[in-house]
Amino acid sequence: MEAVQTLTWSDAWYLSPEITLSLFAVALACLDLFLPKRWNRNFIGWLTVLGLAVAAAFVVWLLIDMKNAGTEDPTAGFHNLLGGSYRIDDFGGLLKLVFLGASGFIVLASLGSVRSKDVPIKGEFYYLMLPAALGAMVMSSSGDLITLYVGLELLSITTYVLVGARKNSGISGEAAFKYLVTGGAASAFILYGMSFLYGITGTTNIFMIGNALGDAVESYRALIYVAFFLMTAGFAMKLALAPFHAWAADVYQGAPTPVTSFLAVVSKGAAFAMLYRIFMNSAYFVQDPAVQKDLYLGLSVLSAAAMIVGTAGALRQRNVKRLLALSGVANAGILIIPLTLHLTPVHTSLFSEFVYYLIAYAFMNIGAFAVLTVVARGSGDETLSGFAGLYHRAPWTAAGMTVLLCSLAGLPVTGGFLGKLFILFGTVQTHIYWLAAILLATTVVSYAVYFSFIRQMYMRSGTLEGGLRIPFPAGLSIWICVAATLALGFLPKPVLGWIDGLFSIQYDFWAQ
Amino acid sequence: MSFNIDWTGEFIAFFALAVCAIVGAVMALNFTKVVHMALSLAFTFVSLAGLYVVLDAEFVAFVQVLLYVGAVTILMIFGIMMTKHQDEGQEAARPLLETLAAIGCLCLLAILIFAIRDADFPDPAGSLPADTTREIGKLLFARMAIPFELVSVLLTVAFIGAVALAKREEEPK
Amino acid sequence: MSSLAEYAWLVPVFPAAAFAVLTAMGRGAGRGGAWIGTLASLASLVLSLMLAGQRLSGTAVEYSNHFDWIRAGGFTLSLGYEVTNLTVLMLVVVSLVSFLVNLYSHGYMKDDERISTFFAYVALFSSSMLGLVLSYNLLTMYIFWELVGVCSFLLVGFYFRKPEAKAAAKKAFIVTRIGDIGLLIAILLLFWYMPNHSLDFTEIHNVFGTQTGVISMGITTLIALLIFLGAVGKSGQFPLHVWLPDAMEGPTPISALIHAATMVAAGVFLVTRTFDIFEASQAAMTTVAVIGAFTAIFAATIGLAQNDIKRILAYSTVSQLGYMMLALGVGSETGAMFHLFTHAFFKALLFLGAGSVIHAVHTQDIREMGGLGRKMKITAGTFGIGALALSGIPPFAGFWSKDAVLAAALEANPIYFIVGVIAAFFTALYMARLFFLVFAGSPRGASHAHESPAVMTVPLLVLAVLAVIAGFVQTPFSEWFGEWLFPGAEEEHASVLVIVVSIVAGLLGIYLGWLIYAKGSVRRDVVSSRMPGLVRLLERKYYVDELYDLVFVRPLGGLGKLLNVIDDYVVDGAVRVVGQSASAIGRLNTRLQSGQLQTYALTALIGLVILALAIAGRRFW
Amino acid sequence: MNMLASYLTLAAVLFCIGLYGVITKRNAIIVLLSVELMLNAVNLNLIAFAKYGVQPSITGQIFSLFTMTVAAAEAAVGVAILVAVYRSRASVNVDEFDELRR
Amino acid sequence: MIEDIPVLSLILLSPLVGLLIVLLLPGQRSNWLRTAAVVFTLIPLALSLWLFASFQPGAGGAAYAEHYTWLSIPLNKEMVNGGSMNLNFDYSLSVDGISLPLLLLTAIVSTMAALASVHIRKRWKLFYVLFLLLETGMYGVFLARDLIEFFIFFELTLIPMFFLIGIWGYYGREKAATRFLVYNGLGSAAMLLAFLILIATAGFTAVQQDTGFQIDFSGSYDVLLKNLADPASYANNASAEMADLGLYLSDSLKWTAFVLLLVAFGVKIPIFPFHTWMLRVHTEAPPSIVMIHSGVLLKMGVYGLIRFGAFLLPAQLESWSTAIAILGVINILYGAVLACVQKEFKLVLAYSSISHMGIVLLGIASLNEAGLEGALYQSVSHGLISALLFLIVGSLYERTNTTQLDELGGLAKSVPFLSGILLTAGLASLGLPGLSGFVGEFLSFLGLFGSMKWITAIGVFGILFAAVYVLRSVLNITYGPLKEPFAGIKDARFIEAVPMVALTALIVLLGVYPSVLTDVMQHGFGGLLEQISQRTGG
Repeated sequence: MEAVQTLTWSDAWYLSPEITLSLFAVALACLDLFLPKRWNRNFIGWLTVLGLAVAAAFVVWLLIDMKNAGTEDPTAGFHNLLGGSYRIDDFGGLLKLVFLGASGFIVLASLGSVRSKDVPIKGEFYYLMLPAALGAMVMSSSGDLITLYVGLELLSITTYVLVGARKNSGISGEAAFKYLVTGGAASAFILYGMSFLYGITGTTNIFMIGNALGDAVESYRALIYVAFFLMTAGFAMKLALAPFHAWAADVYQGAPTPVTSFLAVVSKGAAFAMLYRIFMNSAYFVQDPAVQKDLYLGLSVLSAAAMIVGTAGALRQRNVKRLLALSGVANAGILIIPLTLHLTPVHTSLFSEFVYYLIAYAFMNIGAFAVLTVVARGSGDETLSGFAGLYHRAPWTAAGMTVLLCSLAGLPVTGGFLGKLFILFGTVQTHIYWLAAILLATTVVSYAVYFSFIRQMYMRSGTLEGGLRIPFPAGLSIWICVAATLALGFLPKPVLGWIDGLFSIQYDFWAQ
Repeated sequence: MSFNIDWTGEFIAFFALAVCAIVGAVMALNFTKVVHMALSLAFTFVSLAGLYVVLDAEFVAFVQVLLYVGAVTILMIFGIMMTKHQDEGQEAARPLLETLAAIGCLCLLAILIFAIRDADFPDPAGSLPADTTREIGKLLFARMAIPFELVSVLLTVAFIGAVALAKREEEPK
Repeated sequence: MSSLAEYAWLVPVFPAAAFAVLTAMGRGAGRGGAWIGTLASLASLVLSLMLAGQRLSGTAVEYSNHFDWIRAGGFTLSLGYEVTNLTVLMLVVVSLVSFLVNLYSHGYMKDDERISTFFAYVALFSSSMLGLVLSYNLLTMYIFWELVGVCSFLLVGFYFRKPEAKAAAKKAFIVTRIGDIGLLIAILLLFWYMPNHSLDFTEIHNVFGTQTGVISMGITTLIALLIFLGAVGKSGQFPLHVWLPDAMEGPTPISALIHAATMVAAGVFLVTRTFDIFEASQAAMTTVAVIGAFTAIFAATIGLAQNDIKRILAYSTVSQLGYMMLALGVGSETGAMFHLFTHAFFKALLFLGAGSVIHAVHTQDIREMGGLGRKMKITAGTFGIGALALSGIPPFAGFWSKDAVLAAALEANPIYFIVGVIAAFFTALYMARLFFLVFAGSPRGASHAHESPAVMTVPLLVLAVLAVIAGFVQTPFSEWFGEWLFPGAEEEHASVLVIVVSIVAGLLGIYLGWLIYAKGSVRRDVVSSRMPGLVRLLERKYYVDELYDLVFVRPLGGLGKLLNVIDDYVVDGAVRVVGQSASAIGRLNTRLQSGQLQTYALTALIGLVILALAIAGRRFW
Repeated sequence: MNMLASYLTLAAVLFCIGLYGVITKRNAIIVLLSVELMLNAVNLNLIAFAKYGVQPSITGQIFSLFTMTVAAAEAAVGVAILVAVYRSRASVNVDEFDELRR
Repeated sequence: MIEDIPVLSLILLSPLVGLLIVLLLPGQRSNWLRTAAVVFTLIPLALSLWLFASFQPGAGGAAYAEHYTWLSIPLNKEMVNGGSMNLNFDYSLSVDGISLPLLLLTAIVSTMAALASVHIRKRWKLFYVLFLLLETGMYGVFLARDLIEFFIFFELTLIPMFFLIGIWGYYGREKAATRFLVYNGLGSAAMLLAFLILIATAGFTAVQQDTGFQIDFSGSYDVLLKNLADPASYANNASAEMADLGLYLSDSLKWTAFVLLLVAFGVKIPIFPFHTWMLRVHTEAPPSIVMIHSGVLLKMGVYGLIRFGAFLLPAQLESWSTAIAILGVINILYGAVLACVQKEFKLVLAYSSISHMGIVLLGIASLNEAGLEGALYQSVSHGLISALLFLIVGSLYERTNTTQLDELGGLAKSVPFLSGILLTAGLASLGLPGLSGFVGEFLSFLGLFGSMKWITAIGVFGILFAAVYVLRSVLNITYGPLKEPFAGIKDARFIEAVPMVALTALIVLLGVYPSVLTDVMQHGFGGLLEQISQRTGG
């Protein structure tokens, strides 16, 4: 064991985003506690957005800083803290940006549209987003199973509370309980798998695990399978991959809509971050090709199942949140595809594929949920028929929603389309045609799902008269999401170029 | 592998405690009164603490007793009290669910045991440091500082969250 | 003065222009529009006659001209026209009859509100028909071939409100199209087998007439038979004759123009045009002869039992076309063209006469007519001339041409000859029946009949004159016509036997008809009382229509319905199954979503076990 | 059969019992406790590996400490949620938590 | 002069400009909106006519080809030994003898459909916005020279179509719209997979640089054409090592791509048994949209099959030509027989479209100049004819409120003009010489007959059935006794008559003077045939 290494002030600089979030969280908690009850808690929401923005600024700063450092010496492009238990690199940095941005938009969209009647604990509701985002950030930045686990639980426990935030509604509590039990069991599975991984390799540092696994396969073939399958199962539950997905619809339905979109985007993204870290650093190094192939095959199968079940399930769903939950199942299946593709000399861009689609997915989902929030707020109806005649009531919102839906459906020219296209190109480059076929087929079937919204919005006449009132922050975030979705479709170059400029498998996944 | 069991002291201790743990767990599933279940599980937790001692993890064992027996189980019993149970004992059977769950769990168990037996564990290449508690402390503040700090955030959040959720809201007029 | 032939393309263009003008003017043209059509056809006639005059002078060489219609890389498809003695002959016939019918129609159609449409159609028909005869290759001919078909369709269905007219028009088009398919395939075959993908008649003549062996016998026969199929359809030969009698639902002038004189003869013209192909294949020749002979007698017998004046004439047309085919089948182009030439005049005459009658009595059933000879002297006289010509009584035109056909038939095979003579007998018989029932005796039905106006009778007179004199161009004594038309072709010389037998058959038929229908010395039901089945068979036209209905129409309808079911339930059903299977997975998922958390957990557990066993298990099995 | 395998087997048994409990027990609190049992099984695994693993190290124990802490927090939140649910449902039977369905 | 103007971009973008203008106009002024839409369909029409008139095969210049790199996506570079790798998406437009006629067809049919949209009675603004978007998509399809670009435009036509069917259609519109979307989506998905396979294995240029290979993947049609025409060179270019990496289009992949393309375009064309979706569209969509659908959208399948099937994978097409011909014959006869028994006029037309597209397949299967020209010609001609037919259907439906054959009858009496045009269109549809339908059919049959006599001969019988179903339905509508309810209906208004007369005139023009198109097409196919003979010969 190396010499005792403690945190230093220079490390604090690397941890600045995390520290910012923690400080904001604590400060806002105190503020909420001591301020009179009758004050509207919206300003806490604004402060939450501020905190997220500040953290994001730090992340960007760090990314740029390290990129500059990395140009001379690639090994300076990342930074290990405390013997690798925490790792500041471009993988984490990019994902943190996604998480912070997504959380920011979610809070923004919820400002003005979340009512105290629904969410009595409005203060908590806003500032608990901070520790949740913190958990997600930790998950994307960990180099150690323990840190990963703690980050995961920080995120999970916070979201358990957030899901239950509609205290007056029985379904919110039910959803929270279901989420808690599922999440707890999933954690147990992940942990159980991790414990075997630790047992086999004698370390919890994922880089060292990778090194050790190379030789371990001789003696522990079955245990390696068990370890990874248990973790896969746990992550599949967290990610809601079929057949581990059934909780998602219930929980999404019961949770307050902003939390639903947080679950759909940030929680999912963070679980992906963790999965990518673990698989890229450990499973990839299993020396037995058959075993290695099987581990990835397990993910592929789950991905396929998720795409099929998610899409088909959404076909028959009328409740929009459940529908989007199932769409999230299918999208999780898609997001996992890049990971399952082999790295070959012609295909190394799995991270760009993943993160690009994740960004697109984040925008389109947040946008869709934001629209749902305002629509449901107007009609009190969270089913598809709540969208009936939306075009007549709010043509621009309907148009924006149409763009988001096209993106979800993967129709050109949107971020969702290009994201899927890159992933597809990856599958084709690595000759995994069956997965490509399933991706395409389910995408097409999903047209029927997403266009059922369009049918409602444009082809039915709703019962409600008059316009739709859209609070400014919600409208803002909807339009930012729509604009971003379109921009990602038309001009993906800046984003992709940036990712490509920053990210390198060699240094951001593997190098210690 | 064969069953040529080496009846060392450790094994005897292990065997006794393992039996206790399993019995506690199994009984917990079989009791009809919720309180009994909880207590039976507490018994399992205690047995596990004993096993930790056998495994040279005294500090962990201590924490186990403190946390599980002292906190979690009590918390659960509080929970049981707060949610007033009058309906235990009349659980309608769900045979299909139970059968399938049993089959599933047994399959999983079989897989796990197969994997464990399939593994070829070498002799340990070293041994634990003598004073594990001190080592734990050192490590917690050095390499594990970040998760440690995070756990503090986590506990705060859990605390706030639990309070926020459990406290009764005054009805909005 | 060879320059005139270069303008031969104008002949069809005049009526085409008339059609365009009339169509553009729409119904507003009214009766004035009718004169546009008539003038155009007059122009065509004049030009045709000038062309003929030039060719008769014997100095003109054959002239042809063409342009590239479609260029497709390695080859081109061209259209063009050709001026030969044969085409000029046809031009004259077509434009003459067309002009006369135009004239006649001024009277016949004067009360119809769609008169300008009528004249537009007629003009389009004239144009197409003239184009057809001028064609220099098969493709051009096919194009006009189809166009005349469509004009025929339009005109048959002219009284579109009548359901019968609608059905007849449809039938006319569809039945002839069966033949057209044959012709089309023949063209495709020729295209790919001919050297240089040529479809010119000249090339065809060269290849099949002189370079025998370039194209194998089997293909030659096939091509010939397919072309013949086209001719069968157009010329109403058995078994595709069924449309022609029904086509009589059209206005009578149309029956005269299209379904007697010109279009139906196009089949004969086609075979004549491609005669080298037929001559190269004995099998094809035999087929043509047999079909022709059979049709001749077959239609004649049906004609005996019909009561509709136009239908009798229609079956007579079918029968006479059979003669022409017979002539071709036995190798006598001259006979066929000669009969076509004369038939055009006398059959047009007969139809126009019938039209005059119908115009007067407003019925077509000969049982309701009678004694019209007194009231309609011109009509009766000219009709009588036509009937005599058709019956083959000298010195009328039909005698000479039928004689030529029979002579050729005798030369080839006595059986053809015998069949021809019997058919001639029947022809005379049914014409006698027709004539006597209509014009002789006492009026039976409508009695307000009166002679038609001059605009209708003048064409009748002109045609009557032609029906008398047209036959003299080719007699056993002077074969000028054959020489002029097909220089170098060997022709059989009519023997006395043929002349005598055919005159006897004709006179016998007329005499018998006179006995039965005019004098009444033989009872009319002499046959029907003895052999009611036979009469019925004839009345029902040998049940050919019913047979077609049973063999083609119904099965096709049944097939359609069957396919409809298949399309709905199998093809679309498969699509629905696919859709529903997606739905079914969705439903399965919905079933799973029972709200029971523990069911979810159980599903996950089972999923994990299966996943692990399926993927990892196989490595340890 | 060495000691490590015995511990691991015991952990596996406990894990599966916990899992069975999660799936079959009706009472929400027992379900929560069953989750805790699963986590305990993991802890046993970790600690056994810490002693008998390839490289004995204290990390396993630390890991288990974190697990316990987190599990306790989770239990607290769980009970809080249950209390909240109980207020609106007057029941803690998991199979009655099915308002969210289909 | 024309060479220097980016005509293609102008054609592509002018509907978009129109779209913006329509967006700015007040929504209640249907006349303003329609006028704007018509004007902005006329602009591309004028431009494409100009292009057509001045078309010089083989000439370069902005008028004929535009090429910009839209995106250059860096693929991770670290693992190709020192080299780099990009995925390029191009904005690349071009016309040749194959796309120009279809481009013109699109412009004509769009204009006519815009005029015919007088029947649209509600939500004009949205209608014209979507209409113009659809038009852009169609131009894009025929102009695009980049596979991804092509796909994007191909998909772009789906979305507006979904709306147009779903909002302005008849009773079963929503189902029809969804089915249209999903069914065609599946086709497009197959196409995308095929495209990606082609791109990933053959659509790249590899340039040796100091640091290693620079590999540029792109959907560029020209690159693919070059690489596929000369497999040896592109594999060598990338060195054997590259081939080991899967950068080589193996035969089995070629087959996969080919079959996928066949399915993709088979859905669009549609080839039996993928036709059922289009029946619904034909019956449920508003007539002016069916004009576009039947007139242009189906032709995108033909175009795709020729452009990507025949040009990129001729060997595969050739070895399957018999199968395609048989499919074509099935299409012809199946569609025709079914058209004979339908009770609803729009369904007759739908099945007749299937039958006619079978003829197109025959032409493609022939793989010779006559056949391919015939296929393309038939496409254009069918586009015009079916546009005309549905134009009439729209006008008739507006007057009679039914398209059931047994409810109609004798309309020639009350609406002679419409009936006359209907009859003309019907005759064109059954392949009457002198009208455009004949030329395409004849050329297709002619082409295929050279190689597959029996199959063609069977296919020819389709024209018999065509006569049956056309006459049956058209005569049922126009002939016979006039049905009572229709005694008072009025003949076509001027605004309706204009597109009808224009289309009829075009049909006649193409029937009488086909060289106007074939001369242009001829240049499109020249290279292909050389390729085929080379490749199959060597």
